[in-house]
Amino acid sequence: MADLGVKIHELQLKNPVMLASGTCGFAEEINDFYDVSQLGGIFLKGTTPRNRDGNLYPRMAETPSGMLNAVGLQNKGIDFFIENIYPRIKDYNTPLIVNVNGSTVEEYIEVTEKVNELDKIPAIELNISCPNVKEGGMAFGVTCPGAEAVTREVRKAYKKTLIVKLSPNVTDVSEIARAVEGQGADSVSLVNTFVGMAIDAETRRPLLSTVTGGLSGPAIKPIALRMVWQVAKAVKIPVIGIGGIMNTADAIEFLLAGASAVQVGTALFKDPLIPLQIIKGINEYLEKYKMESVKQIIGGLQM
Amino acid sequence: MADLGVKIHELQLKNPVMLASGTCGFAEEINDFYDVSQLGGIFLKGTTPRNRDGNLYPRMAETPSGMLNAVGLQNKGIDFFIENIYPRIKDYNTPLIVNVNGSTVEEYIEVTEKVNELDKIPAIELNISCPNVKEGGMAFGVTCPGAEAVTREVRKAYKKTLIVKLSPNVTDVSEIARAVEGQGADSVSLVNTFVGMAIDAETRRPLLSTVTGGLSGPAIKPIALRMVWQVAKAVKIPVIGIGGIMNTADAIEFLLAGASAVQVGTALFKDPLIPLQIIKGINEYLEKYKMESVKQIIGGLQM
Amino acid sequence: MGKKLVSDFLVTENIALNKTNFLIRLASDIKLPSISPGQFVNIDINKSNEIFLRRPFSVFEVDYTNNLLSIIVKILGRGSKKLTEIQPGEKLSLIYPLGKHFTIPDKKDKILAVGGGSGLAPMLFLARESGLPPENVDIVIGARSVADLVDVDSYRKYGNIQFTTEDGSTGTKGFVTDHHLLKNEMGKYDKVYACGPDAMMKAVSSMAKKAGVFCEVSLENLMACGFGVCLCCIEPTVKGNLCVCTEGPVFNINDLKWQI
Amino acid sequence: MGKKLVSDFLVTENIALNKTNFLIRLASDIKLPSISPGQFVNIDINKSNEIFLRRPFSVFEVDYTNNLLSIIVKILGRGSKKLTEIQPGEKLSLIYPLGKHFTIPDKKDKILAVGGGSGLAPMLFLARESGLPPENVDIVIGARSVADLVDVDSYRKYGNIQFTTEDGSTGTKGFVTDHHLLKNEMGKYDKVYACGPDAMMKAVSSMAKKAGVFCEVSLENLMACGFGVCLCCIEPTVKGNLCVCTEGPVFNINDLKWQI
Ligand SMILES: Cc1cc2nc3c(=O)[nH]c(=O)nc-3n(C[C@H](O)[C@H](O)[C@H](O)COP(=O)(O)OP(=O)(O)OC[C@H]3O[C@@H](n4cnc5c(N)ncnc54)[C@H](O)[C@@H]3O)c2cc1C
Ligand SMILES: Cc1cc2nc3c(=O)[nH]c(=O)nc-3n(C[C@H](O)[C@H](O)[C@H](O)COP(=O)(O)OP(=O)(O)OC[C@H]3O[C@@H](n4cnc5c(N)ncnc54)[C@H](O)[C@@H]3O)c2cc1C
Ligand SMILES: Cc1cc2nc3c(=O)[nH]c(=O)nc-3n(C[C@H](O)[C@H](O)[C@H](O)COP(=O)(O)O)c2cc1C
Ligand SMILES: Cc1cc2nc3c(=O)[nH]c(=O)nc-3n(C[C@H](O)[C@H](O)[C@H](O)COP(=O)(O)O)c2cc1C
Ligand code: FES
Ligand code: FES
Repeated sequence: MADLGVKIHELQLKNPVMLASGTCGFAEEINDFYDVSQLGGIFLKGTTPRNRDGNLYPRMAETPSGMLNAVGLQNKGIDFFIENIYPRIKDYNTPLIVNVNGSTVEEYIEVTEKVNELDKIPAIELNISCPNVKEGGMAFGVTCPGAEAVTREVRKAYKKTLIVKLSPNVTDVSEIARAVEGQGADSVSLVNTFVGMAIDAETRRPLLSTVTGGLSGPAIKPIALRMVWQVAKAVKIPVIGIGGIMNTADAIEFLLAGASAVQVGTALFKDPLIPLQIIKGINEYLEKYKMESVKQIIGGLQM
Repeated sequence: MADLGVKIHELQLKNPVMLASGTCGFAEEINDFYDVSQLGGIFLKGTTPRNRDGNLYPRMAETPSGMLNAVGLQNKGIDFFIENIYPRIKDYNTPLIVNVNGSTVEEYIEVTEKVNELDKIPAIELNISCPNVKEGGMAFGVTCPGAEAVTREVRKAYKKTLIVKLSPNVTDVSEIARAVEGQGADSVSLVNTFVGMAIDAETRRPLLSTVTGGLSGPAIKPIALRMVWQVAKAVKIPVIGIGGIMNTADAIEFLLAGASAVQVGTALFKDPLIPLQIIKGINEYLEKYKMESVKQIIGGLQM
Repeated sequence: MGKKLVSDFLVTENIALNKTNFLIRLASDIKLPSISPGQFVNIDINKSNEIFLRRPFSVFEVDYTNNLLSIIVKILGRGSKKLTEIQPGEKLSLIYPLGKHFTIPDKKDKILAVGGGSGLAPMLFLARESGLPPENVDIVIGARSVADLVDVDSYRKYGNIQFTTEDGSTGTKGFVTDHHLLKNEMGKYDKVYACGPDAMMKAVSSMAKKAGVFCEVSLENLMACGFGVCLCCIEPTVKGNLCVCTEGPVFNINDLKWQI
Repeated sequence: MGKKLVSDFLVTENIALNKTNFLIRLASDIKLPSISPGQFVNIDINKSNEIFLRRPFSVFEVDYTNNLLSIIVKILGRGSKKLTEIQPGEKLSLIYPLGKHFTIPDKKDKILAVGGGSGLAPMLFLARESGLPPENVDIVIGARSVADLVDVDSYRKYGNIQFTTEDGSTGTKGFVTDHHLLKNEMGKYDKVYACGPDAMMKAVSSMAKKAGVFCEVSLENLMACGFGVCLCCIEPTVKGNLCVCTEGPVFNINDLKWQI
């Protein structure tokens, strides 16, 4: 067995394969299939200060090699999480990361301060890239000043590993990555979903209640991979690669492009066992090429 | 037969289904399959002032529901076109549009001035969005000042219909659209390809000689459709929709989102007959819903 | 752990019931867990460029001895079409068992099960599993025309099966709600169940509500995951937005926010 | 117009020649145009989520009487694998005829055709169509091992067929270039043709060049369209970057920029 361990700032992962926020619930749903302690880490469903009902149905449309979602951060709020969910999941033997959301900087801080008190949450992922909410979310993530402002304030409120999740809906993602690095982010994760749209030609109506939604899945992989490669060259902090990862080869491509770890998202809907297959596959890959550690492939793209 | 005619500024099209630049050569290759006079129009392969060899092989990588290309505007230059190709194709009974490219504003003007003299070319498409060239191309298309500068100067040099082709690799495409409208563009076409990347996990090398390339095909359709919808709301000039159109429903979706016409690109590689099927399909759609003119569905999205 | 499974099934039969409905029988290598009427499976139809997500189908029959599970697929769009073209010998990946089942009737209950379109399978499964004497089970099946109906004779031993067709080509002419069991005898039932097109379920619910009878319906909201992680399949309820795939697909009509 | 076609073919046979090579025979509804050795077809393998573009395959045999066209498919990756799983009765869309053919030998020419891997089909097609007496046609087929070879006995009537295998399990041990016809008798041919892995074609080209013999090779560059519009398949030549799909796949080695 090769050494699959990687580190994201102070966060030690047993392997680089994690689950993406919003695609694995609060970990329990995946634990219904297998022991989640095998995973590198789990990014929990996006959480806001208070209950959010999310957007109206329909929230989903299938697209070629992908899907659009317009969930809109439906969640019961951070207090409900702390009281009802956290106690049930906190002893899963894998890092659980809270995905922090808000409509204002104050709201981000409110969630962050509460999570800061939770012993078993070793890191947060600051979601400044959700395209499905009217206020906050992506609005912060598409300009440097916006991204800097949230990161700066949240950094003050948070003592553990701070990961900032970037939006791909920008002209130059490495500029945003450098901006949040400058404000003390310990890591960046990318990409969140691309803003897309679907129409029913027969009814002449949008397929999503919100008209536009977030595109995810293999369709976006080539763009996500390019962005991860650009950002990994632009910043010194570790990068977490996300976007359309469906199998071992995809995950390895992101590692080669410079990601220290990856998140599997939409692929879970096709098959929640994919992350385990990827962990096994990375190990086989390392053994095939006689490498001792997964660190040997991170950023290992040959030019 | 319903009326399929649409107008792009002074350009009268017999139907709204055209072929995208770089995916239909110089029309002759498609004419080998069928009489191209059935088409709404043909956007010829990107042309520069002088011969360009383009990028090194490999220039192509298949992706989920799409492909990356890194052709890099290989062409023999505008003079070669005028002397050798134009005489052979000029009498095709469908609008032939030259896709104008350059590394500098001066180069764009150079090509434009020469095309301005060609009787049988009723319009140009200003490509400020090619992601596969080191100089010019997309560099102009991702900022308002850049887009404005080229458009302004080319507008001075060109008397007929000026279509500006926009890049999707931006934070706010409607801003760029408004900028070129402000400088006298008669129409905008979008989208060009998304910058993407592909890696061979086994060889650990990029699959394209240029590392990154342009993503096209159905994978990008949801994003392209959203951008067309946004731009159609933002400008008064006609919008031409492009991106992953594979069938009648796709084309109708773009029209509903506000496009006055569409271009079919990568789909031609799968089946060069697709545009004819779409023309037939749009007619059937109009008859099914008892509409007399295709204009009745342009921008007809029900919200 | 192990409450839900992802595994490959072998297609053993694919029988055309009529032009648009197909019975597909699937064999599992591993022992099937207990599955109840109303629960569903999520199937990977990985046969075409255009189909990315799985498609949910209600379980129709389970044979625990031979580890067989069957579904009835009605052709609606691209995925269901492809699925009905599958050949015996091919494999299908299923995620199962998913969702909550119908409330199993009490010993002496009189029940009415109303099915239409793709909602037939769970209604027949329920009739069979109810454990009630057939005279306590009324089943009304609605269709556009006799050509849309499937042969359910083998289910007559589990209940009294009635038909309605919109064109009157067999059974009562009209919608299921035009059937006299619904129009005149709703009050006699202890439990009413419905599965099928939205409009049908709402009409049945409304009649059950008026009659003050317990009524459960099975919703077919669009799903991405089927096991509760994506929050795409939600239905507004008195308890807020609930996931149809985990808190449903079976709902008591009193919990729904339907205007009925 | 009408020089190139897009049309559906019916799969009539799919014969495993060995573990990785399959002969697929396809029937056309419409009359086949004339097709020459070296030309190819571009096939839509629309059977999986992962395959988007068509895949090019050289024509192996054409039967104009029955409008049959066959290809030999070697499993290389996802697309070729899927293609070899096709069943008689299924349909495939082909774009054809594509590319330029080999220079047809003159009446009294002595020719050598060297094939390896997926390059076998056009070499056999050429031998057959050359119209030369068999004693004027030498064919050398290279493979890793006897298990990788396919049965070509029915082609012995068109020429003298020789084998090389890397492991010496049949024929000359080594690469095709180790065969005495290439090592010692290159000078006696009027025309040499090669199709197969790049390294093989380059080695053959280099020997032909040294011997001053006319030599054509058939390239297998990656293609997106196959009919000259995408400019993805280019090969650097003395005339600049040329499209392999329209200006090739057959090239005279003097036109290529190979370091040989
Ligand atoms: C819990 C559950 C149980 C089900 N049980 C059965 C069953 O036993 N038998 C059966 O035949 N079908 C059943 N269905 C419905 C079945 O899942 C859909 O018919 C199928 O997913 C349609 O896929 P498609 O690719 O054919 O349609 P698509 O090509 O994806 O869509 C065609 C059209 O149908 C609409 N559509 C697609 N899926 C649904 C849906 N679930 N509800 C409403 N509209 C939809 C689309 O918006 C589109 O307009 C069930 C659905 C659910 C959620
Ligand atoms: C003009 C022409 C004629 C051909 N004739 C034949 C024939 O008669 N019989 C036959 O078996 N094959 C032939 N080929 C090759 C055949 O097209 C490829 O093997 C096939 O496209 C591979 O598809 P895949 O999906 O199996 O591989 P993929 O899964 O797409 O790729 C697997 C690996 O092979 C590489 N690869 C894919 N295609 C090619 C290629 N064309 N050249 C080099 N590397 C490639 C990929 O980069 C990847 O590393 C021909 C190719 C051309 C261009
Ligand atoms: C249904 C759905 C819900 C999501 N919810 C969230 C969320 O709450 N917070 C977040 O940061 N990202 C969310 N995402 C984005 C994913 O975490 C991921 O960044 C994106 O889907 C791209 O990865 P993928 O292609 O592997 O899915 C969601 C994605 C999907 C599909
Ligand atoms: C191989 C290839 C070459 C292209 N060359 C050009 C070009 O020369 N000029 C241009 O404006 N766009 C070019 N494009 C972009 C297309 O015109 C089109 O904008 C894009 O591919 C999106 O549409 P599609 O998804 O239908 O292909 C090219 C695209 C491809 C795939
Ligand atoms: S379908 Fe994903 S939560 Fe129900
Ligand atoms: S493959 Fe498109 S030009 Fe040759």
